[in-house]
Amino acid sequence: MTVNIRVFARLREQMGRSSWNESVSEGTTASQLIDMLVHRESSIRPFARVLRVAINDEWAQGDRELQEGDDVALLIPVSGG
Amino acid sequence: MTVNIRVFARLREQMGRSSWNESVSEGTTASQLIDMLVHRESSIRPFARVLRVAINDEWAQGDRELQEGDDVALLIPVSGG
Amino acid sequence: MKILIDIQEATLSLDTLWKFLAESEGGGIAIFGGTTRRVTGDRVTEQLSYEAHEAMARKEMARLAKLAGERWDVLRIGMIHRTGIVPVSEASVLIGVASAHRGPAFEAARFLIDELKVSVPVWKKEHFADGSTEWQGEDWLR
Amino acid sequence: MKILIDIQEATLSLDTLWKFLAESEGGGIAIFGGTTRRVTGDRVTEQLSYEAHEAMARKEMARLAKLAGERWDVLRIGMIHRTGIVPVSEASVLIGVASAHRGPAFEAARFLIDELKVSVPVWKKEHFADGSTEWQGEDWLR
Repeated sequence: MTVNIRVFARLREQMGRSSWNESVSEGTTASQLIDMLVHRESSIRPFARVLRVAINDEWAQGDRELQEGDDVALLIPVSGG
Repeated sequence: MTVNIRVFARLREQMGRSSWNESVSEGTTASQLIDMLVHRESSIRPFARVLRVAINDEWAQGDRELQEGDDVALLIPVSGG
Repeated sequence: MKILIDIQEATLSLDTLWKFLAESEGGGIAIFGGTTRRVTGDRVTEQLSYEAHEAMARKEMARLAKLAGERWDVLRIGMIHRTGIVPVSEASVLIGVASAHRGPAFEAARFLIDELKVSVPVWKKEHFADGSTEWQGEDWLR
Repeated sequence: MKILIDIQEATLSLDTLWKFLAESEGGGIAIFGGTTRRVTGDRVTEQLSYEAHEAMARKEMARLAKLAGERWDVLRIGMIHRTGIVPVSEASVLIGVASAHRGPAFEAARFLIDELKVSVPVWKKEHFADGSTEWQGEDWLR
């Protein structure tokens, strides 16, 4: 199945893109997706320790199973305000 | 010597005036002035317990000795804001 | 630290206060506005009116602002109190504090409105919808 | 309780926020504005820029406002965050709370800005006077 990944701010600059589709197998969790991406994309490795995930515009836990069409935001600690 | 007395808000309405001159003898304190006024003016008797004094635009203690020309404000608890 | 103090009959300008505070080029601004409340308990208010010992109120607000400036690391403090009629939802008082960081701004603003209500010589009169009026803050009379 | 949430590139209007809050006809309004600070330590800032996960930021701000409404007795809450360039002394965020009394207004406003800085997906980039730029809040990288 396919999910859409989005990145912002420093992560977006670091990766050189802001969103893309990713094919994942049924039952993949948010944590497994992060591990896969960190393994593949060297540009986000410095952020591995602090990456969090939001699914469909809400914070999500690592054990959350992804669904077809999910909008998955890969987020580093926020600094707004 | 002479001091000027001023009252505000409810006290002003109660007394029917906002300022007047008062002759006091040398060495009179703020407390003595209040006692004298409370004794003489029945309209302010209900407020006797809570009356405070400001002299020349600053809060003053009861033992403060009045000076010729002092501006003495007779104040009930404030309720602004 | 810079201080802006005023007592005025005109509508309070939030914009003027904000501009004064923002000129500090700090990181945070906390503002408190005391506004005329429509309903208190089961009574409906039409408007409030305020009377001040003006010269003393200015002096006392300046004293409080200086005190806050000694206790907190703040850049600018503004305190403006309105006198005369203040209709429902309009501000009778505006307190503003600019600081490099939000903590001191919040704390100083809270301190200033708390202290203002204790020591600044201003009195409030309720004008109720039923036509009656009542000076406020007179729990001490009961 | 009524809630006003927005993310916008335009200058934040304190006046619009105030009007929304004052319509509650309560007794107190607390507002916090986060503004672009000129000097931090020994570095001089020219401007900040903000980037947001917009849809999520709106949802997250609304969640925080509801949470504050459950914890404090407040009438209205407004939260507006700006994105894009924010020059020195202008506001990147405005938080406002209207309540019958000042205590809950102050406490909820403080809660909301504290929580916003932890959970609302917005990121800040410093643009220094020397031409360099730096994403903020990255202590975790060191």
